[in-house]
Amino acid sequence: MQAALPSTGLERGSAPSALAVARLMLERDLRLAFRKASQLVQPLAFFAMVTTLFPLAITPELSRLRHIASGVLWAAALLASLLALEFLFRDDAQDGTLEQYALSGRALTGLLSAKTAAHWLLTGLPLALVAPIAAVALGVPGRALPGILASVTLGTVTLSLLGAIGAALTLGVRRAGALLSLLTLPLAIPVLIFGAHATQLAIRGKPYGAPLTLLAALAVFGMTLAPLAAAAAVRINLE
Amino acid sequence: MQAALPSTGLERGSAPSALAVARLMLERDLRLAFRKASQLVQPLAFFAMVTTLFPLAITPELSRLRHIASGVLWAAALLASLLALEFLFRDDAQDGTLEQYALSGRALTGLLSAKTAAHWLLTGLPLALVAPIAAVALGVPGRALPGILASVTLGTVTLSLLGAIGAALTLGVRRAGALLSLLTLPLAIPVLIFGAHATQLAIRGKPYGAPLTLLAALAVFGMTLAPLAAAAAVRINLE
Amino acid sequence: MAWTWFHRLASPPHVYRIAGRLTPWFAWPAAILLIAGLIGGLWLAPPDYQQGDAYRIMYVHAPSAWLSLMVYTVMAVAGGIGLIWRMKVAHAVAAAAAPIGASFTLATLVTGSLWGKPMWGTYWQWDPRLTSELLLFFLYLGYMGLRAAFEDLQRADRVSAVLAVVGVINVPIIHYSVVWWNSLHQGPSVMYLGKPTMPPSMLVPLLIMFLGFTLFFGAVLLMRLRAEVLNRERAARWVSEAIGGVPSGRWVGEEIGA
Amino acid sequence: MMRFLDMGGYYPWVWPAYAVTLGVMGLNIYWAKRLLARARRAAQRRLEMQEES
Amino acid sequence: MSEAMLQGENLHLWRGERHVLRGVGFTVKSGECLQLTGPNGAGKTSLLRTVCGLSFPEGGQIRWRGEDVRRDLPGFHSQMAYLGHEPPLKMELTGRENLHYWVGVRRRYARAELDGAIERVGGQRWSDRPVRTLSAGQKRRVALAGLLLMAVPLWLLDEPTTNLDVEGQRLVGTLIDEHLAAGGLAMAAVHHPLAVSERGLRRLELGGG
Amino acid sequence: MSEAMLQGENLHLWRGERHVLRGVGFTVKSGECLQLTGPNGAGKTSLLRTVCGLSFPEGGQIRWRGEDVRRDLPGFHSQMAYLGHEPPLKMELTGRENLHYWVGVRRRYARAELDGAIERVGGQRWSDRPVRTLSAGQKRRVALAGLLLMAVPLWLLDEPTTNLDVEGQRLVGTLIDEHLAAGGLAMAAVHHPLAVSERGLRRLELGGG
Ligand code: HEM
Ligand SMILES: Nc1ncnc2c1ncn2[C@@H]1O[C@H](COP(=O)(O)OP(=O)(O)OP(=O)(O)O)[C@@H](O)[C@H]1O
Ligand SMILES: Nc1ncnc2c1ncn2[C@@H]1O[C@H](COP(=O)(O)OP(=O)(O)OP(=O)(O)O)[C@@H](O)[C@H]1O
Ligand SMILES: [Mg+2]
Ligand SMILES: [Mg+2]
Repeated sequence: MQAALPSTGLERGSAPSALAVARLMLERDLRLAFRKASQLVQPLAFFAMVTTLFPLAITPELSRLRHIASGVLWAAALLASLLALEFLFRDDAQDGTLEQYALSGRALTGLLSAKTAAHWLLTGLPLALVAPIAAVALGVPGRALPGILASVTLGTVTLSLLGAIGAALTLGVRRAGALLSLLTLPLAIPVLIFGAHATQLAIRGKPYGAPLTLLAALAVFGMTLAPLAAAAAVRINLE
Repeated sequence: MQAALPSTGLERGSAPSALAVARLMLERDLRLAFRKASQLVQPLAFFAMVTTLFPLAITPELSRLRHIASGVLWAAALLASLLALEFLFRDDAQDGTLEQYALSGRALTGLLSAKTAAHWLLTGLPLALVAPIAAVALGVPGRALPGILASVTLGTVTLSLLGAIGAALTLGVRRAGALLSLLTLPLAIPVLIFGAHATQLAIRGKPYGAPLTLLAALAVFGMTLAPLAAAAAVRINLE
Repeated sequence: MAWTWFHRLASPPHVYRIAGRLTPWFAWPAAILLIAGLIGGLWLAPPDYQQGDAYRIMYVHAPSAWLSLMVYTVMAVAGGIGLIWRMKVAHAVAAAAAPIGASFTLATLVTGSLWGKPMWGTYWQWDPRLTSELLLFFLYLGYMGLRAAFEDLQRADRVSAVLAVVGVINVPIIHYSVVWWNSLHQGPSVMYLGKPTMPPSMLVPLLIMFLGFTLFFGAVLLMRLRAEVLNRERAARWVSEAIGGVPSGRWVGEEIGA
Repeated sequence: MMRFLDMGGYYPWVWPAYAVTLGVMGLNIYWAKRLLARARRAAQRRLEMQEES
Repeated sequence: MSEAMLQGENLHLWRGERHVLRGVGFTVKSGECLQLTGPNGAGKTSLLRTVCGLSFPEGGQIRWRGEDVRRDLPGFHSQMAYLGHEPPLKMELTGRENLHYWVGVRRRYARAELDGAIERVGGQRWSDRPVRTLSAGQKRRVALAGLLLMAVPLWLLDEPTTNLDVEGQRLVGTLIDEHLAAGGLAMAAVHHPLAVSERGLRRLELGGG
Repeated sequence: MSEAMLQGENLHLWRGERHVLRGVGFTVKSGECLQLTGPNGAGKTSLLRTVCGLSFPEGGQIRWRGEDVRRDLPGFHSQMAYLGHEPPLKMELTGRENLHYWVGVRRRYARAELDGAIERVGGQRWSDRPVRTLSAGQKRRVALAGLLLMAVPLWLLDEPTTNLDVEGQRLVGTLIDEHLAAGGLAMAAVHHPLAVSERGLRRLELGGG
């Protein structure tokens, strides 16, 4: 920042640190979400509903439901994160606030990471906490629950990150709902495979450490790369 | 219309018939959709992806997939229609065009019926056409396909109509995505139960006439009542 | 003529006052009946020859289930009246009823599960009646969520009324689900009044409980109704202001103190 | 008395069921009272605001 | 033609905790334009939305040709046009398509009329481009063309000159003048006085916000 | 202080098939306000968005303090503020919260400064209400408060007086005057001449649309 050049004397106040900025964004997104308390319950309700659908449409027998439990849980988690994603950047783009953030002179990566974190706190975390309950309803034995909790927690982190990329890419597109799914789902396949695998192993009472480690690796990988990709996409789409 | 009162001479041109108005709306919505060709493929692609998820997350064995095919198909159809629904009235409400239609002096029921028809043509019909293909992929025998086609066609009509009510109810709400699901899914349960039942009977090679008749009855019931409810909700939300 | 009478009766201050006066008339009988029902159900009624003492859960389960359905019906009817005649009090009734209905739906689900474990060996089954009751719970949540999503009370009233009216189809579905689909759940036992399948010593406490629960609902509804009417009172006050009657600010103040 | 509390061996289900139902009833009463009190306070506040302006 | 066509009587409107309209009344006759002024937040937009039935006043009445508009809202709507703060256009459609679907539900019109309206607002060159690519002033002009094409006696306009260049502001004045001369009537919220001839101009100043 | 702070040189911008900016150049010094005028569609918005880096020109350069802004875009951004056609506000947050999250990412400020900015735009009474409930002019005023609070030398304003009442339009002039007096500079697209003192005013007229 051209500190060497003469200042006009108009620039008062120091710039907050990158961390402070990220905290501010996180706080903003959480406050926006809490302003409508009903919004908070919604990903959960949605998740609960999807879990309800399957027994109705297939079979009410718990012994058979147990077999498809992992598929149902992960499909529901994926769809619930995707549904919420649509709004990750869209609202901010529409009302012009995202443009202002892009023009703030601050690194977009930090801002977007904070937004993604908020998204995970608002959808991924509650999902992870509810998943064990849904699993019980589908006849999964109690000993499998820690594994399910762990794998859904790790998996949703990556899903949120992937979703951030997808949402950033489709910013310029109206009605991006389905296009977003189309972009994000293929990327999400590895998460889905490892996650469902871990869940199935947990349900069968076998060790699920290996797929869990892979899930963790995916999450770390996503955390380093996704914000960069998302920031690039946002910049392009704001042009 | 106070025809008895003196006209100002400003009112030129006759009002088009209710049918012509509905046709105009239908044409408008279809044109808007076709303007972004990618949008057309999206519900389909989404549907295809969801159908792919399950084999990945559960088991690749066709013999077992066949058992859950009806559940997967119907859950995917429901979610795909819901996803598209969010935008049924929202865009028009945001840019002020819906307000103009409400102030046009024409009955909103007709306008909304036309919009719902467009929605079904853009999501329900393609889904019905793709469902048999997805079913084959899930190991369903060929003789079941007519039944699947018929039940998905009838079922999606009702889903679109129910969705119209839900979308109209949540017009005034920001980020209504999940609230919309919460409202629409309980109403959609009968469709889901009868639809999945018909599909299962078709897969097992049994006669599926009875649930199909019920689906048709639901569709007719919906067609008469849903536009009224939706119009009432839209009027209230625009107030 | 009849209409002015009707509207005066339904005017907010009147409803506020009447509701306040009526509350004890519901609350005390409810309390007495509930205590009587508890004694009858837990103590006096003999154990069931099949289910042993587990069947005593029925005395809280069945009345809760009845309330869960009845309250939704009340909401739908009140919502319909409010929509058609633009009656604020009817909307207030619907708004007041929803949380009560939701809580008893939850009670039905929990007591049913607790009963299911000893009877069916599992807390939860994806049986049509159980599932549709769960969906009724979701519908209540959706109704309250929709209400909460609007800032403008008038709009919340009218929009959620449309939902209540549309959603009422679920009530018969739940009620007849045991008949329409073969279900694990108990078929209608008391409802066929012509031919009771239970001995009177079991049946009478159950009927007492039904009445007690219903009166309890009435009492809580009236309390909530007063609050809802107060929250909607602003316009009513200025109407009387415009008429130029008693400075209504003071007048409502007295009401509040009362 | 113990026989009564034991509920023929079904006590782990019968008593929680009754507890939940009575709890729901108690909460209903509590919520209703709180709601009414709040509405009164809000109305009072509105009146005061009215008088000021 | 000179009886009161549009009347508002003792209108009261609440928004949240605010009493926005406190007994507002007005009368507009054929050939008259009521110019609404007042500081920001005075209630101009609220009044216009109340008149066209998008907000329900807690008290008072709106009369069109002597009858309460609530008695026949669709009938009233078919004789009025409302333009709010934002032009009601679909970004994906061209200007011409927007006009077609917007006005088309109200009346049949000849193609020449559409062309005429577009020409009137100076849109020949860009009326076939998606509205998304138009400048703010061009969008406003499309909305004005819709107003002309609707051919209704009552215009309700909320800051119609926003985003328009100097020539465009004059155009709005001329359009209103011609509308009044043809026996129409208008109500317009403005911050800059309208370029309308004094003869038909009435003024209503709303109180502080 | 009187060397050129902001310069545009021979800017060329294409939008779709249209050559919107054809070799536009300008210079703004400290204490100067460049008033952009031109008919609708002339390219005023396009020029402002190009200057702040939201559009990339096909030719030409923008210099800030003599250096091409592309060399250090974040550095340039941290010294400028852009207000477009619509106030960039979140409808669910109050005016005060909007300002906090909008300006807060750029700089630390004392609470008194925030209060001062709100008072300056006359927002004491409504700054704690959700922006959704504000009138069009009140929203614009919140945006102006943000501008003040950002405390940057360069202001890029697109029709800043839109929706403002007469007093508000005068306020914009005063704010710009004070900004110039403090050594700031501004570029503003307008249709009504700004109420800015003649001393610092420069004019740039863009060609026909
Ligand atoms: C979570 C589990 C359960 C749920 C959600 C549930 C739901 C319901 C509902 C909704 C009703 C009212 C039906 C109506 O009035 O139309 C009802 C009534 C009743 N339930 Fe359950 N139930 C559950 C478990 C059980 C169990 C395990 C039993 C006994 C084995 C049982 C026995 C009864 C009886 C006896 C009635 C009264 C029937 C009548 O009079 O119609 N329920 N239940
Ligand atoms: N939900 C609400 N709660 C409280 N006040 C509200 C609400 N909605 C609107 N208002 C207030 O009502 C007043 C009238 O707003 P309105 O939009 O009618 O003003 P206006 O005259 O059109 O102003 P402008 O010139 O800025 O467009 C404003 O002060 C606004 O803040
Ligand atoms: N994608 C595009 N394709 C073709 N032309 C475009 C595109 N985007 C913008 N334009 C044209 O570029 C021109 C400049 O638009 P701009 O918004 O900069 O005008 P403006 O001077 O701000 O006008 P106003 O006073 O109406 O705000 C307009 O004529 C517009 O129609
Ligand atoms: Mg306004
Ligand atoms: Mg512009």
